[in-house]
Amino acid sequence: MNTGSRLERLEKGLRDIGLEPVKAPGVLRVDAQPESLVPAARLAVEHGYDHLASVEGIDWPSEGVIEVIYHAESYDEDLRGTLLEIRVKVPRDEPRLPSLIEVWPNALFLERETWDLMGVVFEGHPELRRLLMPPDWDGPPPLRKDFKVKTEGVFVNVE
Amino acid sequence: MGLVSSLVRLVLSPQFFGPIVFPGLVTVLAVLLSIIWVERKIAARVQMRVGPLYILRPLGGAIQMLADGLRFFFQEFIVPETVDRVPFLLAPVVAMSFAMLPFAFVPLAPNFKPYTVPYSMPAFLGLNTVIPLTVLAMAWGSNNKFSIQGGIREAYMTIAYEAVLFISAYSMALLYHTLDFAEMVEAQKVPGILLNPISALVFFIAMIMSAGKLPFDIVEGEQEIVAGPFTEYSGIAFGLTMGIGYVQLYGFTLAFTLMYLSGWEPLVAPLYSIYPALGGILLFVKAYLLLVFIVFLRAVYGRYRLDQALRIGWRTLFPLAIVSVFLSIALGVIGVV
Amino acid sequence: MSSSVMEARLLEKEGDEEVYEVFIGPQHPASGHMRLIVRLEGDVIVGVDPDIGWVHRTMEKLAESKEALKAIPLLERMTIIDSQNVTIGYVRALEKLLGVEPPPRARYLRTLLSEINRIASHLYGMGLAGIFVNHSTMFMWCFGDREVWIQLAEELTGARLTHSYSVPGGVRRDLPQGFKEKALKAIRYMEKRLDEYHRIFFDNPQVRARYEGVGVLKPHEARRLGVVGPNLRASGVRYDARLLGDYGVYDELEFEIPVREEGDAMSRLLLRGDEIRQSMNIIRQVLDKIPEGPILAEKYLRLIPPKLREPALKEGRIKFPGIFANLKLPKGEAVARAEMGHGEIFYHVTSDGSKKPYRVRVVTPSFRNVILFRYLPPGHRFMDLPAIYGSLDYFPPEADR
Amino acid sequence: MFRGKVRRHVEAIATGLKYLVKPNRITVYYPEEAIVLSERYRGMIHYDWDKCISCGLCAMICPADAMKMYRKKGEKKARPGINYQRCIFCGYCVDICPTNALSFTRVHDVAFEKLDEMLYPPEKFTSEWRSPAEERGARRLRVVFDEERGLKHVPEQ
Repeated sequence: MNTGSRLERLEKGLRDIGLEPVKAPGVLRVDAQPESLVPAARLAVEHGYDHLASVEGIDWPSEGVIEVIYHAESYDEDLRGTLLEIRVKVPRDEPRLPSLIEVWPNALFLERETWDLMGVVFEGHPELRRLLMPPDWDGPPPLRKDFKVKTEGVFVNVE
Repeated sequence: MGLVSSLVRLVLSPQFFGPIVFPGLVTVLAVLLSIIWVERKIAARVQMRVGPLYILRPLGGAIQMLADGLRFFFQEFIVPETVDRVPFLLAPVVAMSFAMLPFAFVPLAPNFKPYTVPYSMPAFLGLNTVIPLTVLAMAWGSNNKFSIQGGIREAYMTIAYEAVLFISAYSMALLYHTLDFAEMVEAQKVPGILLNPISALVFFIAMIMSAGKLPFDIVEGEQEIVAGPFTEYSGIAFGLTMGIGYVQLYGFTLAFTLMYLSGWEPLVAPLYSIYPALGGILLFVKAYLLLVFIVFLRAVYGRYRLDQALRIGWRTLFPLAIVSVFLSIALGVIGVV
Repeated sequence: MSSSVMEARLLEKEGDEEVYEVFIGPQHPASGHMRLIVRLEGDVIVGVDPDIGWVHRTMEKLAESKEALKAIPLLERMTIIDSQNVTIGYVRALEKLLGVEPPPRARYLRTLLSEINRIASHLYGMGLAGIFVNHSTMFMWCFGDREVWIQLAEELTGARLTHSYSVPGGVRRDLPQGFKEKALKAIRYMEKRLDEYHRIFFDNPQVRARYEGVGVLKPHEARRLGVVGPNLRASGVRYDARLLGDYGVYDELEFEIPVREEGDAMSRLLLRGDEIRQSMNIIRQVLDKIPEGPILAEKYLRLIPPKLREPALKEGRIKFPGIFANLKLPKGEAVARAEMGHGEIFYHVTSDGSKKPYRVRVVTPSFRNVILFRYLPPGHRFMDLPAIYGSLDYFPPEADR
Repeated sequence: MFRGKVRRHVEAIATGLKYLVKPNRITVYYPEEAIVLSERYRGMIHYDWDKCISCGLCAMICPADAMKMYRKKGEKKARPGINYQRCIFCGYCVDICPTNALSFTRVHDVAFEKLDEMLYPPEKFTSEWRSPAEERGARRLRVVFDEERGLKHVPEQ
């Protein structure tokens, strides 16, 4: 168990719960399922990834999914060069994921923001209230692709 | 003709001249207008800036406060619907009145007492204790969370400074064997600050606390409670609330000069012989310089926390005040004064 | 500490009538562009709910609706006081996607401006920490001395705050004539001034009384809460995104990452002073070691017509190649982290192969530090709230994006 | 401990007094005085009608949608015009202009009375920029770095 660096041990642990970590420059990428998200996260905390750098949602309307990406980070010297990236896909019309606030306490505001701007519901999150958007906002979540930003052309016609 | 001369006599009588002209009402207004400008200029000088400038530029914006004061008069005085109108409207006026009254007990020169009473020192300090009550009335009447917080702070601060202010002042009374300012000045062969420096220090800090100037502007506490008890005030009423602290402070510096800096001594005899009150010019100059030093502290300090101010009051100043009493008694026994 | 204890301190308690709620902001002398809902029991804070988002500008959405290069001046406006450091992460992410590396001189120049910005940003933070305890002199001094660094940045980039200096592949302006002498004078001035700051502010007993022992954050708490920047290092965790060696020339320079152990508000303030000294040390080394050479990657430089390129280079500036207006981002994604004055900024740029990035995720240091408004104040007196706020160097427009 | 405290109080007050006696002011009395901006300052943009080749790159790269190509009815060539309500002075348009038809001026302190005035169609875009302070005869000051004072503002010769 105590062989290899912490990162390698984490990789092995992730494989043991049936995930396929992939190495990229500066990132250890894992595609997870909603069910395997919490175990993967717990494993990450055990191996030193003790806080989140980001929770992100990417809307892929063509596939009908929203991809939620967690970037976990560590301040320890051996792990700080590599981010752990856990990616989960949830259906676009019913985006639900378990909240990771018990694993990573600083998911409190990050998950709340993702719910606010991307409309992903984190079950078990204690306060899914509006954070950045106005409290009476009831339009579509602004970061989804069906929320369009008005763009202007380059040319103006004058008489 | 008779009317004019009796008017002149009235104006020149100590009972009128003291409270109304000098050092009272008229002088207070002049001090108020000038000291706020001085404060801003001093702070600006220390802080890499220029301060008020454009109103009367040759004098460096000296009448800036006159303009500000005029603005206060013409600004709308908003009375919010939710306030308790009687205390809200009455308290600033009462506060200003009680800030002005103590000047009736300030002697200006030998045999020039506006109000002859052997207890001018306690009377002076006593009248000042009414002001915190009016501030509480403002806080309560404003019906605002910030105001009530500020009112509570005022109540706490009163506990912190009032006792030590009185004890340190009474220690000087013990030293001089009198409760009268004028007799105190006459008793000072050596300035009181040299005789009992502890008492002077305690009185000095306590009077800054009382006037709510930095580092003890806890009651107004802009960064937490906006303007404390004065949050809801606008227009001329806000001008009044802002002025109270300065008026109080000016009164205290006069008292400090009388008790510790040998008042009007050495007497400017030529002026005194023209009109006795003019002999008080040196008293005024000393007090004003002290005032300038206190407003300069704004450029050095921030604000203490409420509990720290209370701790300074009870843990540091209170024992020091007691020590100053014993020091005075010892000096009295030896017979220095 | 178990996570349940941590949670108990982080979460709201509702329906307690003993509690006195005070709304600090959004229109309040000390709230900035945010609102703090403070719950008091007597004079003691039992909870603070930071209500942010009052200056939310949907930066992430706007960035994905524009061509890649256009997002640089946009993202700069998250932290306008620290604009080089806030955009360098984005530029690095773009460079990784485009497969282009800046030439050495450009990397040195980026480091130079990063550190100038860091000093200016720290001075801003220290000045606000001063005014939060009503120490107006510290406020004015810091803002006055910040002018020196803004002037330096202006002479380098042409703009006081919105530098838009780094572009994929390099920087836009070369070092102007006589810059080194000016910078060295500024450094010597600042060193003297830091001593004065100590005399009037940091060592002032009144300031010590307000900041010492207030808002203590222990190292393991700082790690678990993902706190960044000076607030993290003041809690004894030696982490700085500059150590990653991902941008600039920090791996070629000798400097220290200042760390303090106490974790209270005072150590957070003092740490900013330490970092200013280190940044000046870095600037000195950069100016000594800066190599000659191009300031834009060869890949783009040769796209500029020589007739246009040569006179511009002589003036110490570059012209953009026409391709910059329509830079096509290859399909893929890139992560970049950079150290701002406030802490670490995180970028994740995803591209689907078009000219506009498909998704730009940015997590700003202030947004990660918001959690401290929940975590630190409970148990403190109401008057400690400004002291804690001031020590965090929190910048609302940055958190709100 | 106590003595240290007293010493630090005295030091703080002494530092304040030092600056009271010898202030280190950096105020510039604008508009009586005006700072000469640095060589490469990115101020208001000047447009050279004759050099422009109507390529449209400036409008394409403008991140704030301030620069637009104005196309007259019947004319083939479009020319750039700028809306200073939107301009953020990033200078991308100047940097990308392939003929140097756009250039920076070192003027930034202009004021407009109406929003409409901030709209600069191509014809108006060619106008020269003058600093209003300097037009009123402001003294021109140069910024000099100084070890003692930080920044000094000295009159330009």
